[in-house]
Amino acid sequence: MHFSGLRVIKEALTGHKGWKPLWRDPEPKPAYDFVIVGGGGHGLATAFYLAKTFGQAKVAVLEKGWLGSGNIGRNTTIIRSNYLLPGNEPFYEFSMKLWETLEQETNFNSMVSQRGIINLYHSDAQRDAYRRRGNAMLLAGADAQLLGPEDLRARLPYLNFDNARFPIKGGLLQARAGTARHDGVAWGYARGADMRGVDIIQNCEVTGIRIEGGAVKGVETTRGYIGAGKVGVAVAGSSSRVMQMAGMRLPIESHVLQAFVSEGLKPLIDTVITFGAGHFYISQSDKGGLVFGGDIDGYNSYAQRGNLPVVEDVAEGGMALMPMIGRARLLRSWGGIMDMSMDGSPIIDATPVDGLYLNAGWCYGGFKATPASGYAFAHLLATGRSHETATAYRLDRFARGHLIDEKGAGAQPNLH
Amino acid sequence: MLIPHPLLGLRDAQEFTYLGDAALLDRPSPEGEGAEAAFCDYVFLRGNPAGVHRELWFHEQGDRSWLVVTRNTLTHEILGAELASKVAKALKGAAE
Amino acid sequence: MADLRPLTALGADTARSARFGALTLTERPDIALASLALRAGAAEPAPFGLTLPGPGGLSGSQDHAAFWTGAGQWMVLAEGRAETDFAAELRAVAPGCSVTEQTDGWAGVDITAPGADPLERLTERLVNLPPEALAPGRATRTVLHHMPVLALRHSDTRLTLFAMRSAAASLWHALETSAQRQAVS
Amino acid sequence: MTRIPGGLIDRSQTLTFSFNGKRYTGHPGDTLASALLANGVHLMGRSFKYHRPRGPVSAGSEDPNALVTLRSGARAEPNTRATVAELYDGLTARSQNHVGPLGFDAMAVNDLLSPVFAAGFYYKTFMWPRAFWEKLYEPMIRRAAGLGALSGEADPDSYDRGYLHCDLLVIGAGAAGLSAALTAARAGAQVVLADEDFRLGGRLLAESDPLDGGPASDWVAEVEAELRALPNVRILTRTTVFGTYDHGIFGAVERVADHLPVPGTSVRQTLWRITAKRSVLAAGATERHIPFASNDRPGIMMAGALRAYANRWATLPVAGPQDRIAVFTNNDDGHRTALDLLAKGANLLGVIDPRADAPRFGDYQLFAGAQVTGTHGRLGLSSIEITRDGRADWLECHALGVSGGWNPNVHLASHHRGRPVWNEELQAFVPGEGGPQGLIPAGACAGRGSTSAALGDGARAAQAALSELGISAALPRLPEAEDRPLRQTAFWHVPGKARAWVDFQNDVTVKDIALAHKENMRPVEHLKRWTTLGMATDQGKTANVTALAVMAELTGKAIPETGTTIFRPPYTGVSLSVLGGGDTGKDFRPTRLTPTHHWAEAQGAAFVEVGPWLRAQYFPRPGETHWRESVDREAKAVRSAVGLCDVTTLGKIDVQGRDAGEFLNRVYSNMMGTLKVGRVRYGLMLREDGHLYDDGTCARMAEDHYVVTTTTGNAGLVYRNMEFARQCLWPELDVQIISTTDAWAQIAVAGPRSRELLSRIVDGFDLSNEAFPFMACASLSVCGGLRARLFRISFSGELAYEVAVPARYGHALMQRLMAQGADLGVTPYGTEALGVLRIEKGHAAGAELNGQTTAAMIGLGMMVSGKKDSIGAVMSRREGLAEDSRRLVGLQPVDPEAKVVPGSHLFADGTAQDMAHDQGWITSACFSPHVGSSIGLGFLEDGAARMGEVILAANPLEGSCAALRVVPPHFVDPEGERLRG
Repeated sequence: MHFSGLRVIKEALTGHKGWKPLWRDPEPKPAYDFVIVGGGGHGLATAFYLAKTFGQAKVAVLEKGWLGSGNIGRNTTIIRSNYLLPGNEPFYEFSMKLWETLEQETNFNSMVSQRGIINLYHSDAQRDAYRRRGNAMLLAGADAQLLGPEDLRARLPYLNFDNARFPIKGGLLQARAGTARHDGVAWGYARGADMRGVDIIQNCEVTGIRIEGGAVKGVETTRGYIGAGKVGVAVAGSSSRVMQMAGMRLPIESHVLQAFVSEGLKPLIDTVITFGAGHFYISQSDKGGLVFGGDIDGYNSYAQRGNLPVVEDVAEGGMALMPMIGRARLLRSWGGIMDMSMDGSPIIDATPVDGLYLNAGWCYGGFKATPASGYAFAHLLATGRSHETATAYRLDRFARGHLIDEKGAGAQPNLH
Repeated sequence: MLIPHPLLGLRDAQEFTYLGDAALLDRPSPEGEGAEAAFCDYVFLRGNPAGVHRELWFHEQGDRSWLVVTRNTLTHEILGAELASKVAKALKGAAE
Repeated sequence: MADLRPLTALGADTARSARFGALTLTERPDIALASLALRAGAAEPAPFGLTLPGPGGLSGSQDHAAFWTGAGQWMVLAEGRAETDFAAELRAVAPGCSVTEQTDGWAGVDITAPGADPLERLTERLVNLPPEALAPGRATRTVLHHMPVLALRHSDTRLTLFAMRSAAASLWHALETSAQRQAVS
Repeated sequence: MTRIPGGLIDRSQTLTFSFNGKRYTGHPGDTLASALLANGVHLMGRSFKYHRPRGPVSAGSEDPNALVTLRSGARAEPNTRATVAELYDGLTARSQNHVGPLGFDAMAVNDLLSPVFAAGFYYKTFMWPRAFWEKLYEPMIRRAAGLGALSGEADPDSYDRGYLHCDLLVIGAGAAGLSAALTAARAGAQVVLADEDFRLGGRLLAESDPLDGGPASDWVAEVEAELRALPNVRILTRTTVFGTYDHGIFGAVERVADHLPVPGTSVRQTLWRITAKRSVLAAGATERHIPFASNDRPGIMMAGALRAYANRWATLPVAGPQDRIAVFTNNDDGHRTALDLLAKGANLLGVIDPRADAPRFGDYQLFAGAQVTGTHGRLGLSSIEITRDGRADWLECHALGVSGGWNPNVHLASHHRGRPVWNEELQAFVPGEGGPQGLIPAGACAGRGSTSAALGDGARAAQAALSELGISAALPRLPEAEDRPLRQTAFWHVPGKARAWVDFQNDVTVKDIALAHKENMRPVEHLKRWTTLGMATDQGKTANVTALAVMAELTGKAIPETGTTIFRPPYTGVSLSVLGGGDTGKDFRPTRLTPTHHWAEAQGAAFVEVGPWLRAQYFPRPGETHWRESVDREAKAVRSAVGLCDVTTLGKIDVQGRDAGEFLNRVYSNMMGTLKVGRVRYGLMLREDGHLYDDGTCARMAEDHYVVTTTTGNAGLVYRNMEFARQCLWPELDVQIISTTDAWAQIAVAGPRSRELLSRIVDGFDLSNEAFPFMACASLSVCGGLRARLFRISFSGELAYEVAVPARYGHALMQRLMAQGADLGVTPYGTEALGVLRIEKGHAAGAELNGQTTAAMIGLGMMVSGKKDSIGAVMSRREGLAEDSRRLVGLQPVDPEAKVVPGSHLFADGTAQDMAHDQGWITSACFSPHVGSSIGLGFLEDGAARMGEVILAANPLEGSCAALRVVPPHFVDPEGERLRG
């Protein structure tokens, strides 16, 4: 069924009798060419591109809970390609280009909104670092602008310019960045994959990975054994747990990241803003909620909930930056599990087990990567070769010393 | 969270800084062929269990002691805490 | 000594003092401080006749006091002795110990009140400590408005807070703001 | 006016307030909602999507409808529930989310278009043409969305934060909470009792049932008096415990001054972090409604709310006593409302109860086996349709109480993701296993809802909690109270074709749930996200369970199989101001001042934030119009005469012990153990992964005593890492460390005349090059007996010293040096000149030590000793680090007028300027008065071998590109003769 405005009106006039399920709930088949473990954003996107771009018909996505229940179901919805390092920037820019045509490609309105992102700087040193980054972005074919204080004041008059502990000196703007409706992204990919024959199997937990003679044969699940030519694991947050089934240890820790939304408010913040002297970033959703977040809690956790100190830290940052949000109320907070890698960058690579591939280590930046991650993972699964923008995301880069450490924080996950 | 400090009793986790896997106490020998590989495992392949985890916390806003805290990462329940220096000494004693 | 004139941590010639209702805040530039750490195998000394207290403890005599700061570590203080080389004095009576001058590392503020209640109503706004950690005779390092502080509860009616000397103005501002609010409530 | 007798309002005082500009009166004890109802105002707001007219459906914090913007100007507080806003004199409120007057909202056209706006419609459209989304569709949607508006001004009020520690926290001061608190208080336990209401009593205040034969409020007052007299009890009214965190920590907000016109000298709200050894959750229950056709009109509310307004607030939601009121209930509790209304003299139409065998409890008309199947009324209810045995009758009716039973408030018991469990008997979710450590639910929130049961349950919960702490508590004598059995039946909605609201605020109807079911959005999380059910400001308190039941009916599954929702903090909305704790503006973080701060201020210095510090940036002199003039002058003074700079901010760590040297050997990459007493060595610190993270100096004051410096930014981190090395890696070493950063005021005295200047203040100390050469250090006295430390180290490349004195003398020492050096041209310099001097000398600083670089990259690879083990040494030899050919180089523009711009990327001349050909970047740059042009430092591929080459520095971000010559990174005295002289 093709979605369009006309279709919506037609259904409205006929009592919404014609709508069909957005996707099937198929029974698992005995075997597939490709089994994707994880029905979150990255897994669904991988399946979508495997089917659409790489013409693969026998693909299954196995999801422990409901599709889209991973970090794509809970995040602050930011999309951007404002990275510094050559290992990262072309990949995220590729992702940005995929975002720009996503809705037409999936025929689903994921509300990709290119409202821009502004990273504020508060010192000359920070400005220089942002200039280096902005230049890297331009050199990789992305867009970037350096904003001075006057320009910034005109755009964001409500920031605390006059009484700040860490004065705002300017910002790095990426105008093509913005937000997307996170659930809509999962649903768009899921529906698109399902329409192309991908079996999305919900409530199907993988409990084991069957390996024979150094090669993967299939996966054990709560709904029985499923054979597979190739298995792609895309379960950020739980990567260590799942890969342990294949006997692998990963350079990843699982940490909790909290995010927050306020009660609905009339439009007030029309871009994404990040504070450069505290842990705070914010945007406003189409529904009117202020969506904001800050730092991870900082300790290993699989509990999907955080603690009060970080809640306070984030609110402190917000109040220091834009005291006009003070009388808005926090409505909801939630905590997701992040795959915090040892250099802050992801892994999209084959593993020592033949036919077993890994997509992991997204830290708290996985959402914006969804399209490129899916595309690059599909590319790797289908061709056996890394996509040209993802060649740096190797598993052996840690041992070899080819780290992609944007922050220069070293092997300390809670600092990335 | 509250950390049961072995000397000071329960203190708010906000006084502490987290480092991670207590295996970091067991720094490999810099000697020999496999030293580089051993260090790579030591630095990058840390324990990340969904369950009971032994981990290092620093009482930065307190007595400046490093603690080994045993905590369940699924529930955040804390099962115990010891001074890391004691654990490290025991580890060295066992190695010798 | 020297022909230079010192400034208090709050940047004046004389100590600042202010009253807010039942609470009195007084800057204490006169307190001499030195840290003392046991070296390996050393016996615990009893400098100035002090019994060095256990974890979280504060012990004192007329002239000197000591509080526990960490395993095998204490801070020893003497009121009215900031102008002396107190670390040297301590070193002399603490053989086998590492002693470090700390007098100027900290900005001390005394908070006094006629009873325990106003003091405790103030501290519950400032530090997140179980009441027993700040009972009379207890001392601890903790955090206050993002500043590391040493908190010494001498008695029901007196608490001394030390912040890093460079943060003296921020400490005073935080205490003043909070004490003012207590005074009006 | 529909004030009726009785109630807990203070009629002796009259308060004036305004709503939408119109003035009304009320009494202390009123909420805005009760006062408006008493004034005959039932229409208070508009719904989110369809802009349907709405009035309150509840009398508590769960209300989805009666949202107003309270106060005005910078104090405007959108989305405030009128049902909990305490009335004060002069209160002003406005309704929100409408265009035009509240009664004639132009946006109500959405209601007519509602067939188009069905669940999930926006995912299916607005995709064509692509460019229209940001330009047209999205702005349109955004304008229509949202509820109230923020003022856009900074919040003018102040906020506070506090910490409470107790044995027992009791959340909720209704029957169960009061009896729990009383039990614990009498046992001498430290008790905190918190309730969101401005008055203790909870639901007891809303009911007419007696306690021990007297009014419940009398018993509440007695208990309150007893608790208030006890020193071990803290009562927090107007305080919402909003979140349960780990290990017995709770977040709570006390609304200290929200009931006052302005806070005055008080804070507006306080954020409490409560650490409780045990807790009793006595949060009560929330009534659920029954969706039926057009069930959302003003005048239709929960039956329990109707009775609360009548009993506590002495008002009825009708225009006058003649107006008819009905009750629609599927359970016995709804009948209580009927009885109370009768007792209050209301004109009761009757009770409609779908149960064929519905009992009758009093003298009213009972419509057993009947349902409400429709309503009329434009801005308020005027009639209802009652259907019984297939026969429908329209009856005049102006208010309707609806009760679908009660849902226990399990939220705080479920914040740890422990799922509530379905209780078949109650047809409701109750707290399950695996809840927060030490928390015991009691009373209605545990599914034990009669007053008598709640009283006993609270006391027993407190007793059990305290016994775990070794405190024995006796059960108090509790008053005689009603003990009606709680019987709830499954009747979830009235079937029908018309819209029946489940989520009032977000306009989600039974039909929307059916559509979600049809489209396979069946898991409860899909249902919520597809329809926005439960996402409104009430977080589904009145909607979620009902929606789950409707979905269960559609799928044919049982309710617990259909799912439960996850509960997350906060319980009700918490203002961001109070969550931030009040430290805003300049107070966001403490400010650290240098010992010479006040002196520099008096000199008119410009200051700059450097991490937590405020440092003098430069010292403008009269006539200087641009900062560059001052900085150039200062830098020149250091190169030609002598300059003074406060460098106290560098971290200083005192390292003592027999093994101090060996310890430092292991934390520095280079050798420190061999350093002679009285000498200083420059050192590098690596992370264990082999990358560089800090540099500094290490001075050996005595055989067993070193003083180490760190960069300003890394002082804390280096200290932490040293403690890690000391306690965790090498506990066998005898070493003690302590920070002394603040204890010493340290002043750099730099320039060719620095020796001469210092000689004027030292007390008979030999400063000659022979006696005190480059990299010497000593303890000495200055200015007639002041103990000091002197280090002959140089950041500028000039003959230079750093002199340290006890911090309280820093100010005086600076004055003395200035006075003594007047004839030598002494000049204070700030961080800008410091930066210029170090770039000229090629010293790495923050921009080079950014955590991504190595010792080899800054040209100091030989400082990573291969002779010993030190942190990071092994991993610095990894292939990726060892093969990295980028080196720190100096960069000088070919055209002396051109500018070197930090952050530019470096390219070989003639290559494409793209990422593939990127060869490095510029880390730091400045105008060098010494060189006479702009200069810079940068990392360049194969840099060491490219001296003299002209490269291009591209800065497309600002449209510039400069040709730069690669030179060694020492623009001044490359041989180091000056600093050794």
